[in-house]
Amino acid sequence: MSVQPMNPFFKEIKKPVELTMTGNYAVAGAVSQTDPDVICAFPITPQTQSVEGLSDVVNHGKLKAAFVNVESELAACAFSTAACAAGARTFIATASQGLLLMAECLPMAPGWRVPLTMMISARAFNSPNLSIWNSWEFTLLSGMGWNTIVSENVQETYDAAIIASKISEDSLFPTQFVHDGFIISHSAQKFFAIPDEDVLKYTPRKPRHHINTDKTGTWGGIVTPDYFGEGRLALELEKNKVLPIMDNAFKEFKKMTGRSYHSIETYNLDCSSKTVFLTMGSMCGNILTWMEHNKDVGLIKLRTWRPFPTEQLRKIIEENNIEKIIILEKDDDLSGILPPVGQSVASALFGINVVLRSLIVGLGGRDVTKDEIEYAAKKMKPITDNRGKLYDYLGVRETKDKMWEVRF
Amino acid sequence: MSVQPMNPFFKEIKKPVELTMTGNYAVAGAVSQTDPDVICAFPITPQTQSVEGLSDVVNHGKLKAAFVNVESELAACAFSTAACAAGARTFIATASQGLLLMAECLPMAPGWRVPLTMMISARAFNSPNLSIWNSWEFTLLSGMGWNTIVSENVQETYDAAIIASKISEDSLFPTQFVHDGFIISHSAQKFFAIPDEDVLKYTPRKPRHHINTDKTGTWGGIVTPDYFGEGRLALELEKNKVLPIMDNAFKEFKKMTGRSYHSIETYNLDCSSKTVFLTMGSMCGNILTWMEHNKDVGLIKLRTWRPFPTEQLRKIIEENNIEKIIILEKDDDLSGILPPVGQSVASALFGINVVLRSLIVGLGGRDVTKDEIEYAAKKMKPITDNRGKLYDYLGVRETKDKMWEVRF
Amino acid sequence: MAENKEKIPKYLVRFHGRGGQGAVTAAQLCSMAFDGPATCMPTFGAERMGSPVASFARMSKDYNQVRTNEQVYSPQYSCILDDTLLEDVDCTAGMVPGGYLIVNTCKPYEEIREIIEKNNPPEINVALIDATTIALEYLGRNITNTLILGALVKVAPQIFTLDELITAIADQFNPKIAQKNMDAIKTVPDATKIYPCDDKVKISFEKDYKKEWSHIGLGKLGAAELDKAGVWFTDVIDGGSARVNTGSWGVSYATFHPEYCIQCGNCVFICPDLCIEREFRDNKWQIVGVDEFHCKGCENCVYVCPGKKDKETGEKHKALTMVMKC
Amino acid sequence: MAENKEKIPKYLVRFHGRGGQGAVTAAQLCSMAFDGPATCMPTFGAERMGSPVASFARMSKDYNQVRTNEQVYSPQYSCILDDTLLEDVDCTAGMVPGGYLIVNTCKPYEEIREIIEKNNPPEINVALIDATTIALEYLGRNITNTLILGALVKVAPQIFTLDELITAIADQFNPKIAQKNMDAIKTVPDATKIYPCDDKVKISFEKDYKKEWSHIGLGKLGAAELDKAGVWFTDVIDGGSARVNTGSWGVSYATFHPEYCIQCGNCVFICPDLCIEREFRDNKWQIVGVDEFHCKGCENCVYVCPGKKDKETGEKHKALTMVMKC
Repeated sequence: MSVQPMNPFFKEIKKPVELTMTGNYAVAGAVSQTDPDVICAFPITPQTQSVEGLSDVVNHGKLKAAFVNVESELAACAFSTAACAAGARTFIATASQGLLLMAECLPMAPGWRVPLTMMISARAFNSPNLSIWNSWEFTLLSGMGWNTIVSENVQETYDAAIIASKISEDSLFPTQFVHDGFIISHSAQKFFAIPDEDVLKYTPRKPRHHINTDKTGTWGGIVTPDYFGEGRLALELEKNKVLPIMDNAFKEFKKMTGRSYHSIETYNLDCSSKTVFLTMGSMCGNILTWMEHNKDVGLIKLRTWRPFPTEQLRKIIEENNIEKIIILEKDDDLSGILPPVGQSVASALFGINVVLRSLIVGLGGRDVTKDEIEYAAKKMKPITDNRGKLYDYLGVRETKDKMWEVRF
Repeated sequence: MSVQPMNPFFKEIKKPVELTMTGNYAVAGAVSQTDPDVICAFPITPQTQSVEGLSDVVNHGKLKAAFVNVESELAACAFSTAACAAGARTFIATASQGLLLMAECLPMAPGWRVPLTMMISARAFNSPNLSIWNSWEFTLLSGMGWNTIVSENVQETYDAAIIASKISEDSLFPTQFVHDGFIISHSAQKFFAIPDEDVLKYTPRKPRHHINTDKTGTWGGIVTPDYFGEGRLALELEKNKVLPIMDNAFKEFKKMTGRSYHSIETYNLDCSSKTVFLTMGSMCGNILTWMEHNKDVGLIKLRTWRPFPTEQLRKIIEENNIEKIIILEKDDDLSGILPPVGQSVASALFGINVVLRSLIVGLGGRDVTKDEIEYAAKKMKPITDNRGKLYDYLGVRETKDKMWEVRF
Repeated sequence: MAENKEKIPKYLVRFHGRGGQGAVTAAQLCSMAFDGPATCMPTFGAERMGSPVASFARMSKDYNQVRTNEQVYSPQYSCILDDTLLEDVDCTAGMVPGGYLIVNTCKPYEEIREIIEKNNPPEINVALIDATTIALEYLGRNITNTLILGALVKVAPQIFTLDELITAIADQFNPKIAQKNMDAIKTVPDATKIYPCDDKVKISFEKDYKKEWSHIGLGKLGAAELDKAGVWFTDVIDGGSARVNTGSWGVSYATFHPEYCIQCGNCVFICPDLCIEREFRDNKWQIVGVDEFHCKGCENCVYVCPGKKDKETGEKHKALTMVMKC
Repeated sequence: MAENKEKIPKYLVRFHGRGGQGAVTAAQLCSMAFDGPATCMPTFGAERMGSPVASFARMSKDYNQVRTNEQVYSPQYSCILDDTLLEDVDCTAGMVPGGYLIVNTCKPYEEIREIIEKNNPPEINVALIDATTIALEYLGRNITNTLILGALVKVAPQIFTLDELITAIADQFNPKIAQKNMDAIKTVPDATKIYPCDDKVKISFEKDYKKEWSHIGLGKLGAAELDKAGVWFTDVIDGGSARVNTGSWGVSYATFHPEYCIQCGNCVFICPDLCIEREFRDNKWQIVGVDEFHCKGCENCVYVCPGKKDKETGEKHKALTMVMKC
């Protein structure tokens, strides 16, 4: 190959350095810096280069890790969960139908408190048609108990790979970090890489429970109705500690790099209209560039999707007297209620006096442009209550020559 | 076998007859009456007898159907979806990890408008421990686009097997019908069976699009970003027609049997406390028996889980001036927001002035008794707003000798 | 809870048995025999042949009384298919005062009473029947579920009659088995002996005697005490079945006769519970006996044992035979 | 939209090429060469060797200007790696008036102008360079992405300099390839010819010229028109690639010389596009030609052809050879 994308990570990175790489290769670099013991994933567009990049670093010799090929995503998830349960720092990556194929295995890592780290290059799932492009499939499986953080751009997804590894091991819950497939995975952007030594200091290996022959036990064995609920409550109680653990990981990351992250980040909330967009991932950049010329709306950017930062969001809405929320989300679910992000926000804000609408955009790789953002802001202006349908599709054709008109 | 559970369905049922059977065998009987062409499922507790029962009827010769054994639930779902897409009336059944293993295949049937019918004997999934007993795993995968109805007892699950077949074919969306695993699947109850001829008249075979060599086409082929969103909106527009289709199926069912079903059923809503329980499935029976002695609360029983009957629920709450809703649900999701049923209800009722709490009960087969119902009603009395955490676990031990106390 | 004096009675019956003895079918026969709304269900334990199981029937002419899908926590009637269970399980738990404990046993009343008194039961009547002997005679197997129902009819004829029970049996079983059961059941009324309690204690068919949170398993580890969710380390919880006395589950157990053993090893491989004991002697593993603590009496070893001719008599004898416990 | 006069300029560049020509790498090199925040991305089409692809670079000293992850809809510079694309794709779509269309071509300006006028472009400058000839000479392959960037430097030196571009190339490629590219790129400024538009038209580096909903694909079937979601019946949509002129994608195509063919069939099996034509003659299938409408010029058939000795000269000749189009 004439182009050697992983070249910067073949040698020790000794000081902060600016690189230009695609999201997937940047993640591969970051993961290699966290010194994983096991990498096991099945290739699927648009996740593939993240694992290819890691295979380059392993092949080159810089990273000493077991690079394990398996026959499917289900096998990848099972193998990774077991490897991680046995004590290995383990990385896995997937997207779309690959994530769905893992579904049978996904609940085990949270249940057994296995600190697996997974990259998702978010992509549509195959309904009604196969699409290799971006949607938010990951919101469909949000109830599995994984921590989930979402990144806006290449810098964030590079950083997220490192932060996620720390969150997993500090919380003993597996962590997914998500970027928008193609839009970020295949976009080359400038970003700053962190020195190897700093990454290793930030993600130290800590003693944790793991499968071994000295302290034997049964992992996930059958329990009668006398214990199952108690096990779930035990998980919930531990899960309640995750948001503070994330806050701490963000704080220490800032100390190391100067880059400041939070579970929720806000922009221009004291705007005149008291109206905010709420979304995640790459669309935040689109909205922020648009806001350069449109100062009368704000933005709430969710970095942490799971556990959902309920209390923080309530506080932000109430303290800033936000009156209207326009959710933009790249998913839907044909359920007759709000789509996934809307459902989470409505649950978090239930009983708060705020007007809310959710707009489904950008499915299957459709670009989200200033047209959608402008339309949404304009459409929201006359809305003053929560009557009628609270969601609709935006930026799609009704017929050959006619845009679908949002009805609410 | 000295006991022959499927005996009543070996011969033609000519007039309404009272039988005593378990939920699973009753379903097997009902499905045999709808004259399916293909039965394909992988056995998993507590679903197994439904398929075993059907194999008895096929083996006996009463039912002429292809009974197809496969190696896993994923294969069962793929085979069934394809068989149904090819025009066969097809039945499938599963539970728990089996449903999760189908996840990769579940989106296709709604996407391709394939009227598959699936029974779910609801069971916990394996996190943290394996449990073969009842929880609501199906709420975890509610975003797949399947119609879903839930039954309280053996009569209802027998009827649901027949109604679901009609809903699937009338709406051209696949339909799941759910009963609580063990509690209903393994409980023998008295129920009335419908004459074969009436069932066949109720579920006529209608012409529909299907794979054939006369009108060729591509099913679920790849589309670029130019079409994917349009395909999803097309599904949504068709999905909006499902609730009226269900209403019609219930209406025709009442004409045939006298048994009256609705997407939402209500009891005692003009109670003095203006407080209602909201739940699904077998717990409705528990609450109704308890309400015999407790006349100051009401019950909202959700029969239709997907599509969620949003408008109906809003109307019921507003017209009856309901002030408080106590949701009881047999699922959780460690997400930091309301558990699945709570999320759906909060989304449906967002902006309505009602106090809402969700209590997680009965996980992994823990019985839900009058103790939980009484505790919930009592706990709700002083609550007057939606501040703080809106959900908690109920009916579990905190320590050996101490019940977990609900904190909200 | 508000008391409703006009209440239509509800009948709550609990069956205790071991996997394979037909406790679940017994509850189902109740539901079928009762003329009115009725449900029944098993406890939701993992059912293995021989392990303790329970099942419930709930019957009332008032549908709303039996619409609940709860298990039964305060039965008026508790029927015990296997008297060894009285030692392992509190078969009187939650019973309604003035209710009946019906036990299949060949033991005398005093001995049974002594066992159940350990659990401080409420004031209850006891009915005893040696159903095993009847079952072995009529059915050829120790399946006593229909016979215990015959005893239930004797003590509570208001729930359903013997005729109604026999109709239910005819519906549920294949004709041959049904006929044997119907023949056997007719001997039950005479064979059932009743030991009544204080007749001032009036049985209630309306009140609920369930102790609050009695279904929660208090005494077992709670959420805050589980080490790592889903992981049961062996220093916290005893793993394995070493301590579970499955040998108490059966009516018989296997015993070993070394003089007829040819050391073929068939029994070692067939035993589902690893009960065939071996020792390493003379440079090889040799069968030396049976682990009676775990033998559930399945007889598989007996079936596969080829046996050996007795040197003196020339008759063939098996090296493993069954011994009855009672 | 409010206009901000103090705006820091943003540079928007679009590349049109065919899969394998390096359009994506070209955009990435822009991002690397630019001294400041920059992003670049491909269009998200399924990229096959030879199929039309586009990529974008967005650069500005003001981070907020380039924070968006949208594709580029109104470039100031549109760079065409393969002039055959001008016929298939509107390469001037959305262009900023006063911007530059840079084309790799050996055709005269008038001919190029005539082609692009069909799409009614805004007032734009045109720069032409025969990069293919340079590439074949210096690199030995028709990969012209770095050369077109050299032309971009000539028309827009304010974005990045030739030195900055050369540094980016050195970072991105392995040393041998990088050196060849750097040697070639130095010849570009002289080889680039500029055809300016009316100089009263002032290029804007702030305004957005995107036409509303231009990214939605109006003209294609909408949600209400899809027959059954997910099912594309062939009476609604033409299936297959029969009508797609993939033969226009390459710079060369294969041609068949029957006199050197031994009918081994290697070419039939290796061709990824089923372009080797056969006829049923004399009771067997015989290779008779090449489907030029679909041949993308991959040369695989040439590599596997064993060829045959010429009867007269004794020299070995292949039955398939490549023919250049230009």
